[in-house]
Amino acid sequence: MATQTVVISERRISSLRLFMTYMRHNPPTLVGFIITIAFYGWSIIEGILQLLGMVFHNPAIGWALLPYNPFAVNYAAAFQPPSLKHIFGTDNLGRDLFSEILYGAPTEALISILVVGSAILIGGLIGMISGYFGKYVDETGMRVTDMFLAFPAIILALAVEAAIGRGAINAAIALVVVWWPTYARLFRAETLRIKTQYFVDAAKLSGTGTMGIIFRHIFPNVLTPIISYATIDLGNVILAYSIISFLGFGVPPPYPEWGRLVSEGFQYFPAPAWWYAIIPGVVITIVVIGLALLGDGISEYITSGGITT
Amino acid sequence: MGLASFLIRRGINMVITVLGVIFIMFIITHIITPNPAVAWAGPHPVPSIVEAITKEYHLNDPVYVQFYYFLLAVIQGNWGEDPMYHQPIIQLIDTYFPRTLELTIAAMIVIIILGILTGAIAAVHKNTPTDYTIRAFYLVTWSMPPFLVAMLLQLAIAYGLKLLPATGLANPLLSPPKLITGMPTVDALIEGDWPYFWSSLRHLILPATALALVAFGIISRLIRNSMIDIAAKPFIRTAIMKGLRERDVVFKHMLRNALIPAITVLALTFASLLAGAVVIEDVFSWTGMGWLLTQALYQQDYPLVMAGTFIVAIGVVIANLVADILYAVVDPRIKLE
Amino acid sequence: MGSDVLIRTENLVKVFLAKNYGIINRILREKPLFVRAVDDVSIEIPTGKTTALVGESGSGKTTLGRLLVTLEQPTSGRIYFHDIDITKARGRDLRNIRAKLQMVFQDPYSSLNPMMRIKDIIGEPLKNRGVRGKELDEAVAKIMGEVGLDYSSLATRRPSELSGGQRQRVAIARALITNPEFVVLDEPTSALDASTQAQVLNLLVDLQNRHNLTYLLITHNVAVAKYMSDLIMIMYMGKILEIGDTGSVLKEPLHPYTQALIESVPDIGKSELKPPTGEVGSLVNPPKGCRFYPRCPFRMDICREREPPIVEVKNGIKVACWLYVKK
Amino acid sequence: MALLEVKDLSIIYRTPFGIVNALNDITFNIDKGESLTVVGESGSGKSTLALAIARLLPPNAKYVSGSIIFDNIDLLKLSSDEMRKIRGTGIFMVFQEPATSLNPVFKVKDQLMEAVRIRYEREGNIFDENKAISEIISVLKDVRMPDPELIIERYPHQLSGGQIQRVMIAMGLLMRPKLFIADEPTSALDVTVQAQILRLLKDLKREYGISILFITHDIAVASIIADSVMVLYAGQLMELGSVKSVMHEPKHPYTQALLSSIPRISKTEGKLPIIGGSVPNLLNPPPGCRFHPRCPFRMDICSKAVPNLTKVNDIYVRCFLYGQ
Repeated sequence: MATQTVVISERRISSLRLFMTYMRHNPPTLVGFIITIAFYGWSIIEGILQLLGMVFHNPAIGWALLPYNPFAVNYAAAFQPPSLKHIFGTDNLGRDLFSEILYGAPTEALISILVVGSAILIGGLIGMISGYFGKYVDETGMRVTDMFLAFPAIILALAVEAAIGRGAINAAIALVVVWWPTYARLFRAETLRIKTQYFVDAAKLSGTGTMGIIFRHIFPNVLTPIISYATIDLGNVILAYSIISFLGFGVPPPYPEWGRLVSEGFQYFPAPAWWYAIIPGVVITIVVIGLALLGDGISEYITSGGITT
Repeated sequence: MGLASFLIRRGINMVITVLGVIFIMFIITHIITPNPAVAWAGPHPVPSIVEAITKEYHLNDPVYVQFYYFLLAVIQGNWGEDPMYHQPIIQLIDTYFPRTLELTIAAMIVIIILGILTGAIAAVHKNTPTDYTIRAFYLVTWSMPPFLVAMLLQLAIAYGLKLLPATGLANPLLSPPKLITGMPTVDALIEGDWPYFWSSLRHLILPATALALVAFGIISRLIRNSMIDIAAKPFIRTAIMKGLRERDVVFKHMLRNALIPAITVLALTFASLLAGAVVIEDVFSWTGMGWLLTQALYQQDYPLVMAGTFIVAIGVVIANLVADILYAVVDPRIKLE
Repeated sequence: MGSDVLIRTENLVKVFLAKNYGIINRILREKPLFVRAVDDVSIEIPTGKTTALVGESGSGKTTLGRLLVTLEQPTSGRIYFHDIDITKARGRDLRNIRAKLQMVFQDPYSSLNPMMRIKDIIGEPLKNRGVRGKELDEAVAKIMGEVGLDYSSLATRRPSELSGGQRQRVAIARALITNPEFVVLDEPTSALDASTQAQVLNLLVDLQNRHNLTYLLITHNVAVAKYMSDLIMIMYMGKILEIGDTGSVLKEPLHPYTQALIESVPDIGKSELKPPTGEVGSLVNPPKGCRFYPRCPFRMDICREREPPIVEVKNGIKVACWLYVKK
Repeated sequence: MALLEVKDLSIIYRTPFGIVNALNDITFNIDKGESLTVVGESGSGKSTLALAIARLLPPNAKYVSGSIIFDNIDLLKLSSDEMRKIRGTGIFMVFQEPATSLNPVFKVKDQLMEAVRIRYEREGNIFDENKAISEIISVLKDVRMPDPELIIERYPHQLSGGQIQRVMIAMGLLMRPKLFIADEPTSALDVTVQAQILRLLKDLKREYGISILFITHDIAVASIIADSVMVLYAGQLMELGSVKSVMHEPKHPYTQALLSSIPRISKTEGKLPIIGGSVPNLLNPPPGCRFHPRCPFRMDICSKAVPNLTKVNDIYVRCFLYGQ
């Protein structure tokens, strides 16, 4: 409607409350929100417990909340299919898969946040500078971005990891190397759009310096549309990392990493234990779906006028 | 501005990008193996061999000289001999890359058909059960790790229904045709080797489907959303106002416009398929480039990893070039600039 | 130069690149395509009055306005503010000058940062000059009162919660908080509804009287220019074609374009329009002689060959047209 | 005989934030060969009205009540396929944004040809491309398009806004509709080009005898183009009458205020009188007459009931000042 501007004035509701109301009418978004909160909420709790376990040299604190010790080998209980006792079944060494998956969650959560966060920082800075200053700065920035974009992401990440060594943090660094260019592109495109808005000119006339304009005026506005993409992208990182650990380049065993659980299970696939490989894979899928639903919901919420840019 | 000028411009851009790719790889190579001679000399390096390699590859020269030789080697397509396979690297790539290309192209065909079809259907039936089903389907497939998609396909079709083979390039009992293009089905077709053709085609279906399932959602969603966007454009109202049939409005006026953004994304998808093949090839034992690269990574065969990565990067750059040209052909607003 | 001139330009030129011209274009030795948005403009803007700059799209009126408030760098020519050359001002000088030169933009939706609160938007110019805390709040409250916005209910709101008219008031408040001398009003009411337009126009008149402001009113709406301005300048394809006091120019337009423009404006009770033929031409390859030549009903051979000089025709009205040049 | 009869038309939009009452009880007629101009500010429902007549409303809109009788057929009772056959040769519409009115990927020729082909099919004639081309060229000449032979080989982005609106009008002429709806066709154009298009429409109305429903936010434009004027405010029909009467003796306080508060090129007197307040939010419109919060003559009853449409002289007006 060109002429049907719906002004939602007179209502003063905080944006979070408004989003909650919005979710009530959008069940998929609500599902995504619940999955996301459950995943990151649990990861924080479990992550703190594991840290405490390290600090007090008592690893058992790490599995205090879990039904079983995820490291306890029990050959007698090997390859038990999902049942009430072991809802996700057991693995080749008789460990409870459910406990292993819960124990492995914090790594996935940490890496997704680290990678997306750093990519936003690095890509955001390069993208905003390219977009704001334009001309040769832009050309240089975008050429470099193109170079990184040309690499096959997973393979480059694996190569980088090979260069700096394995492990969760190194994997995160490796992923950031291939992850930032997308954000540079996104931030640049958004900056180009925001730059032409009159409030940037007004800020110049107000005597705001270049840094002030970039960080006070451009960054918050550029970030809004990127939030929904970043939410979905957390899931993409989890997928990419699952591939890395599936191929055996993640955190070394016995730490129960989701991708590696799948690849270990793959040795016993489809028999004698189809669930060993499938269930961790399904868990990854559910988390990624949750993030995608939430991200889509946020994007729809923003375009439907909840937040105006 | 003609096509020639456009191609020159793109060509220069491409050369700059490729040079950058080479530079980045050179840096990574140097971080991985400060003295590659030791690594390249094999698992048990003998000092004399190390010395010979050091000399051959100018490893004692300053870094920029080394870069020059590295560049020269890359441009000449001479990646040297692989330390693990004891074969020229270029020959290894020659054998393995076409197989990946075949897999990727097969997946690409599935993606284009499935993506455009489901996207258009979902857009026309926006907010109906049909739309929800299609969206739910691609939401699930793209949220799945590729190895899970692969395993579920194996479980259902190969192990459960026993319709298609689970792993391999073709029936190992058949002797493969002469290498012409390097792509098994194509070579068999050229040779007229029907048993091998059918066997390799049957082996191709599952990995190609797995690869396609992971990626088709991007196209489907893009087509759906851009068709919905376009449906709100005044020119669609104009078309409706003329009294055109809905079929003509959708397929003539909407789809044609929706395909424009899809082209760029298809190029990016092609790139991600090349990379995604790594996992799919692993699960299906499809001995292509991805499989070769994972093996090389396990064995710390970095020269091969670098060469492979480079080849895939070139593939990506070419795919983008093709997309740019297609884009200009489809959209009259872009005057090839 | 009379002391009543606040801003003066000399042969001001602004040329834009019609499209991106990068390294590769340079390597390929392509010729860059230029758009001459403002082409050799020399004007004087009198203190304490409203000068209207009227033109259609592509006339360069907005670019000229942006040049005057230092938002664009001229390609050549000079701008004098109080007889001081501000063309090359940089850094601290530029900041100080900008406090005196302000602009109200066309689109009240994109002229306010949607992520900021109203009081932060209005207070930003003062905050950048070191005003903080209570002093800042008081200044914001005072100016909000002046533009007819209620501080207590609106200060902490965000732009999306305001109507178009309210937003434009916020933009005016932000422009005036530094006590500027010169304000460029770029189509200040073109995005507003008919019933809010008069509110904003009258507010602008009030503020001008109270603060002794000098306005440059950029508009395509001749009726708004007539209501608001003392002086009028007609711009077409980067050139000023006619300057004079608003009443005389609109009553007896001299330049054929001004005549055609006025004959094109619809009005209540009018039932026939007499528009000129054709449309505004391309600024990439403007006609060599008079810019209006292709559409002019009175065109002569000389019009195609040479650009007409701008000459005074009668009591202060200057026209750039060969019809009025005495041979 | 009225060509178009709209009776008690009410339309709402369902939005995530509530129900928008876009149009309330709109009633009017357009006779054959007549032009009616709808004047309204943003949110008045004028564009909704145009889309409602063409049945092009978005899916979240709902016809609450009323009927739209076009050429003795109730459009709201037609199936979508029957409605399709009304569009084009029955009702044609030109839109506000010239930049996106034509499909960017097809040449002007192909888009005009499509229109001619549809008309030929409906008339039961065999489509002949050469004949169609010569018809297209001749109609483009009718809309005063310079170099029509060159123009038809171009893509829409190579045309100016004024040229596209001419092409759109030509498209309408090629389809020979009985009713021509123009939804702010000149708002995006320059003053001189707007004047050209207005003049063109006026000439064509005389030459072809078409009926025009013209929608605008600019009441001065109505003065040029209209036979009669309808004033909408916040979804309510406030005043309807011949252009002469409405412009010179407006009855409704809103029309009066609107006419006196716009700056005019032919008027010099002092300060403009203003209408206080702003256009109401249609999610939560004021009860009764929607103009009452801003009305200088408001009475108690104005906020309690909606006045009926009353005839005062030759003007229909919805205001309690005129009885009930």
